[in-house]
Amino acid sequence: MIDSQTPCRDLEVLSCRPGSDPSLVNLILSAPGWTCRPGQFVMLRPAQWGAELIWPRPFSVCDVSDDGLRILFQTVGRGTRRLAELVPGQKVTVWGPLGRWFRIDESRPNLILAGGVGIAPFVMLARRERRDNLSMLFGHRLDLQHYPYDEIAASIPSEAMQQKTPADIAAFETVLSDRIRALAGKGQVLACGPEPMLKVVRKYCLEHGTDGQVSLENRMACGVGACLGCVAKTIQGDYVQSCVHGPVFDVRDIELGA
Amino acid sequence: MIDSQTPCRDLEVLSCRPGSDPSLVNLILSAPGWTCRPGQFVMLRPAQWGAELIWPRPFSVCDVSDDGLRILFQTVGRGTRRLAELVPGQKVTVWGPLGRWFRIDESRPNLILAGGVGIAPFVMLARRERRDNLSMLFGHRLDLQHYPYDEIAASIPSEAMQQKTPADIAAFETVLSDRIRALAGKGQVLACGPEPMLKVVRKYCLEHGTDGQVSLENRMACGVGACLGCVAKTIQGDYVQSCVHGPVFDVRDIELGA
Amino acid sequence: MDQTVKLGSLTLANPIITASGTFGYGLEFMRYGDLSKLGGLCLKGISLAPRTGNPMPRIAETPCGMLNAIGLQNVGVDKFLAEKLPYIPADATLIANLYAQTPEDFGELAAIFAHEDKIAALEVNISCPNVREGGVQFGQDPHMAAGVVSAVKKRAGAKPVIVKLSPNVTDVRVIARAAVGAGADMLSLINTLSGMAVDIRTRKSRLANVVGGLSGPAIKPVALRMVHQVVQAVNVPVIGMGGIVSAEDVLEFILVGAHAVQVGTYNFMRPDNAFRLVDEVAALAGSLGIGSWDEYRGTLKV
Amino acid sequence: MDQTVKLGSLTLANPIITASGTFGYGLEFMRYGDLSKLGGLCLKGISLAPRTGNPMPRIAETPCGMLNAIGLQNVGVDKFLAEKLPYIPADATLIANLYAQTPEDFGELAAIFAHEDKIAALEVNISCPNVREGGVQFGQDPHMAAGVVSAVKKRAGAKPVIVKLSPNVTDVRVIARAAVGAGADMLSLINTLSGMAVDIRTRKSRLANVVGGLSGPAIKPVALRMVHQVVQAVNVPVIGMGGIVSAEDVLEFILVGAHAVQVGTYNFMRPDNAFRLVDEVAALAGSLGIGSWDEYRGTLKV
Ligand SMILES: Cc1cc2nc3c(=O)[nH]c(=O)nc-3n(C[C@H](O)[C@H](O)[C@H](O)COP(=O)(O)OP(=O)(O)OC[C@H]3O[C@@H](n4cnc5c(N)ncnc54)[C@H](O)[C@@H]3O)c2cc1C
Ligand SMILES: Cc1cc2nc3c(=O)[nH]c(=O)nc-3n(C[C@H](O)[C@H](O)[C@H](O)COP(=O)(O)OP(=O)(O)OC[C@H]3O[C@@H](n4cnc5c(N)ncnc54)[C@H](O)[C@@H]3O)c2cc1C
Ligand SMILES: Cc1cc2nc3c(=O)[nH]c(=O)nc-3n(C[C@H](O)[C@H](O)[C@H](O)COP(=O)(O)O)c2cc1C
Ligand SMILES: Cc1cc2nc3c(=O)[nH]c(=O)nc-3n(C[C@H](O)[C@H](O)[C@H](O)COP(=O)(O)O)c2cc1C
Ligand code: FES
Ligand code: FES
Repeated sequence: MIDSQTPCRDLEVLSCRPGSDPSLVNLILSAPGWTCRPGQFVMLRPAQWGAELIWPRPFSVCDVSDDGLRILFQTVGRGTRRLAELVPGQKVTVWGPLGRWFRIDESRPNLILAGGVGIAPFVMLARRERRDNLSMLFGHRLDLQHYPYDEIAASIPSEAMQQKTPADIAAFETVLSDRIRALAGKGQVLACGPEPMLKVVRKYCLEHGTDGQVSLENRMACGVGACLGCVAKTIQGDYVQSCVHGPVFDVRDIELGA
Repeated sequence: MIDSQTPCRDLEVLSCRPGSDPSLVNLILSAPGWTCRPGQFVMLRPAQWGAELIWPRPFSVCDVSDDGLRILFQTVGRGTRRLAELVPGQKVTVWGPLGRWFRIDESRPNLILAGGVGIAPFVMLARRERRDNLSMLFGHRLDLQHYPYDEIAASIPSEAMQQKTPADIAAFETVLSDRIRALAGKGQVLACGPEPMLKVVRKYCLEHGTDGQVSLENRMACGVGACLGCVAKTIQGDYVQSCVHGPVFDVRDIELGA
Repeated sequence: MDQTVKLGSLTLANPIITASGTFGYGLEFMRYGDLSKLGGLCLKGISLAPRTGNPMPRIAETPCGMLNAIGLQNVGVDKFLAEKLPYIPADATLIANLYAQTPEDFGELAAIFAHEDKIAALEVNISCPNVREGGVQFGQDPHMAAGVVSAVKKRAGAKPVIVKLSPNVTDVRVIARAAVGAGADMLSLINTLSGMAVDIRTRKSRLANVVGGLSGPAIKPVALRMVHQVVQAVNVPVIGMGGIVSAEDVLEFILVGAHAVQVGTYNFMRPDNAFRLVDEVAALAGSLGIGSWDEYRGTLKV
Repeated sequence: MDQTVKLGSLTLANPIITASGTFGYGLEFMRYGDLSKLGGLCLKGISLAPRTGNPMPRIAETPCGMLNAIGLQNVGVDKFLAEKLPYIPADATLIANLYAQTPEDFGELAAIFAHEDKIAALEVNISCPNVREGGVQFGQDPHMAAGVVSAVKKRAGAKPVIVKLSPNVTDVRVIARAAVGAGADMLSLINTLSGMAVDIRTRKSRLANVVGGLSGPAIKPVALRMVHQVVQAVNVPVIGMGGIVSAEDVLEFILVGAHAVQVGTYNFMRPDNAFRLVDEVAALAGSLGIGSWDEYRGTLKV
């Protein structure tokens, strides 16, 4: 299904709507003509951006179908704020699908650990997979209704924990540790969220000997493996491009800075 | 009426509409709280411009009243193309009114010589002055209905000449020469238009000994006399800021390059 | 938080100074704000004799920046003292920006300004890329730089002398040390980067002078790097500039070690920007919990 | 119009070359276009031994530009020859970009590539600002630059040698002349400008390496000026680069005298940009009525 001639194309904005919280935006682009696996991502650059912001921006594919390409993003800086101003009809240059995906273990329990907007790639996963060996623990800062939590909870067992205070965060960490330990030797975790959370996940996976995959959000300039700007450090001490060797890595293969 | 505290303010876009030809745009901003003289200009910078385009852009005040500030502009480059994309509600930083204006001779005939979008400052002049000693000759490239020609022709005697071919341009030049000669010692011309036209006007004014004022469109960075980037060369060989000593100059005071 | 900064004997109400050549004689901006609100104003470069400057076109817009080749047009020191200085409000902190083609003339200018009560400090421009003589050569050669600085210091009386450095050098620290060695009380940097823009249709340079000086946000990374280097190389206060267009940018320069900053091209983007910046910097410093500039300055972790 | 350009013994199908470090080994872009469509590809800098490169973060976005401090991470020449080169289509015009810390090692690399039929030319990187040894020092000192160039020329066999110059110098013509004097067949410029970006909240540099190299449209005016200067100073073909993001930009470099151009950061903005640019440049040249590159090159009126 991937057009091998050039997977870089200008898609049209079908809708670009802030959710009930304006910092979370649902962007729907016209169907790209390809499909992908959960955890893969695209590089986005509005066709009309000038050169002030040089780089495209990487986003997980939240979902993709004949109806369009869905991206869920949070406005955190200049680029995402400008993306949030897109209006229907405008063109966005998109290349992808890029990178490696979450590999589901078909025979054992898979626990999704999503933090905040890190829930995005699991929307597609939950819709596609609908499996009995899938469940989710979701940590969130904003109120639950701002996230596509219900969409996922409709297909797989899900629970959510809100973090507003340092005490909430500590409590979440304890639950993470418990759940990761519970899966030791029995299943795996699939994690996407802010870097501090991924570090905690990795730490407990290694501590408890649980299999785990984490999706990194390193800064990216090209998305195709050329710039060497997005590298992750392997446990061998090498740097590998997270855009092609990741963004999803096995927790045992990479280091995550202190 | 000029607010002396700070004449720099954010006005709201009331409308921004291409005319029947899309390269000519009518921009209406909320009333600035000041009035001005025909030939004066403003510096415009949309509040949301980033830094890729550093400078504001100078435009003649086409008209100003309690209903708003009207600008008529032609899309010629990156800045004007981006201005053309403004939508109602967006903010534009405006400072002005700036510079020196066309001085009407109350006792003698005043002939307006407008070229293309150089008609802009005369809309206000014709509406305000409504005098018997005013008339206009308008040279234009696009069809007449694209310009606010009728608005002016409704108040003062006007005629228009279209220039599509080199022969048309030569014919226009001949008429310019005739009209300027006819006013020698009897009246003055007020000219605004592309630089080649202004050079011709100046040449004939000097040749025939006719009084004349021309409005220059030098590149400007600041609009307030500080950068010294917009200078015009005086006949004494000095450089003076056209944003404060102009943009309207007496043809006898300045040189206009070859 | 108290916004005051002390640069040796020069005390500024806040770290925001308008950069030479971008704020005229201050008079042009009096409609847009109160000059005494600024930490200081560097006046347009002044020479002994009037200068007509370069032919037009003199400016060109470039991505996130601009080129200028004004060529130091100015009315000359006599006319400046007679016709401009008296009209600048006495409560503004003024820094004269000196330009000359020989060390002797630099000294002459310094001697004249040494007696002007309204002038708080002298900035010596040895870094203008847009004039044929005495511009950037002085700023690219440590011996020539030192010669100019000594000549100025000898006749500057009690006025603090700021030496403005060029970025168009292999190692800015070499010139910085030479200037300080010759007596500079402070350094300011960067002046513009030498650059060019051309028109592929007319086949001409966009500047009559062919080359010009690049300023604006485009050059900020180069400016920050050089300020960072110079701060480590010398023991005098450093005034940073190059591409500042926000309160964040100001704090970046202070973080790498600048005592104060100058704001240039930003003045063109909106004539009251420098005045607004004073408030925005104060607000940002407050929101970051900065207790004083001395506490924050140069605390970059490397 | 025929897009071919001849740079001495090197003939390119068109003047568009992808810049080293921004186009990987070409392989990364094969999904996005036909490599043989490009005038040439400069490969990622290659050293004798593999290099892990600098720690993260390595890149930062700046106004109309970016900083990088990759630190020349590469698989080393052996692995490159074994695992990368065989997969690059034979109809692509490849330029190896050489990096070493001593003239001897540069010579060694040249000797290895001298025997590779698939390599059309060698580009000697004496201008990387992001490595501690052998990087920009070579490019800032005319004697060291000449030493490297001689060492490479001696062992490069028939391969044309391109020397890539640093913009972080007082006078780029001095290094240009030294490189040509030592036998450089061509020059390419500019490499990145040394720069910095910091985070006022974490008080850290945005690059683990603290300083990095600035590229992108922000630096185009500096690049154009230096190419203009170098073209006048030497008699070998010059390859211009720095901030090219459009067909107009390409023609600007040719107008000031470049034989060909390299396109770097633009490849990140969209992975098929270099391929599209080849067509856009041809169309623009046609619309301007340019009969051949020889006719247009260096026709800037000054
Ligand atoms: C594979 C991948 C998938 C992602 N998926 C999502 C997603 O589904 N939804 C979502 O909201 N976000 C996602 N992100 C993060 C998103 O790319 C960044 O939030 C965005 O690029 C920030 O751009 P900005 O200009 O708004 O921020 P900036 O103003 O540039 O910076 C704000 C912060 O974002 C970081 N940042 C800046 N540029 C990049 C960049 N190019 N890549 C990564 N981080 C950057 C900066 O270091 C800084 O901490 C993903 C990132 C990666 C690498
Ligand atoms: C006092 C004055 C009044 C003007 N009134 C009008 C008006 O009423 N309507 C109208 O359509 N135009 C008017 N102009 C011209 C208008 O300012 C320019 O067309 C506009 O700035 C071009 O911007 P750009 O980014 O689209 O063009 P660019 O892409 O920047 O360049 C296109 C052309 O415009 C010239 N130019 C670029 N920047 C400027 C600048 N800041 N000032 C002047 N010229 C520039 C360039 O040299 C080039 O030839 C006026 C100019 C002046 C000085
Ligand atoms: C139009 C213009 C004129 C300038 N004139 C002078 C000058 O007379 N003397 C001087 O020392 N610097 C002069 N400069 C340099 C600025 O003071 C400042 O060093 C430079 O613009 C970098 O700061 P910025 O990026 O904030 O503009 C001038 C800059 C510009 C843009
Ligand atoms: C991420 C990155 C990596 C680079 N790596 C190299 C390199 O290995 N060797 C080299 O000679 N130049 C390297 N460069 C410099 C570019 O080849 C080019 O000289 C510079 O980026 C200016 O061109 P641009 O503005 O078009 O990007 C690198 C540039 C970037 C942005
Ligand atoms: S983003 Fe460029 S190598 Fe990964
Ligand atoms: S536009 Fe700056 S002096 Fe006129």
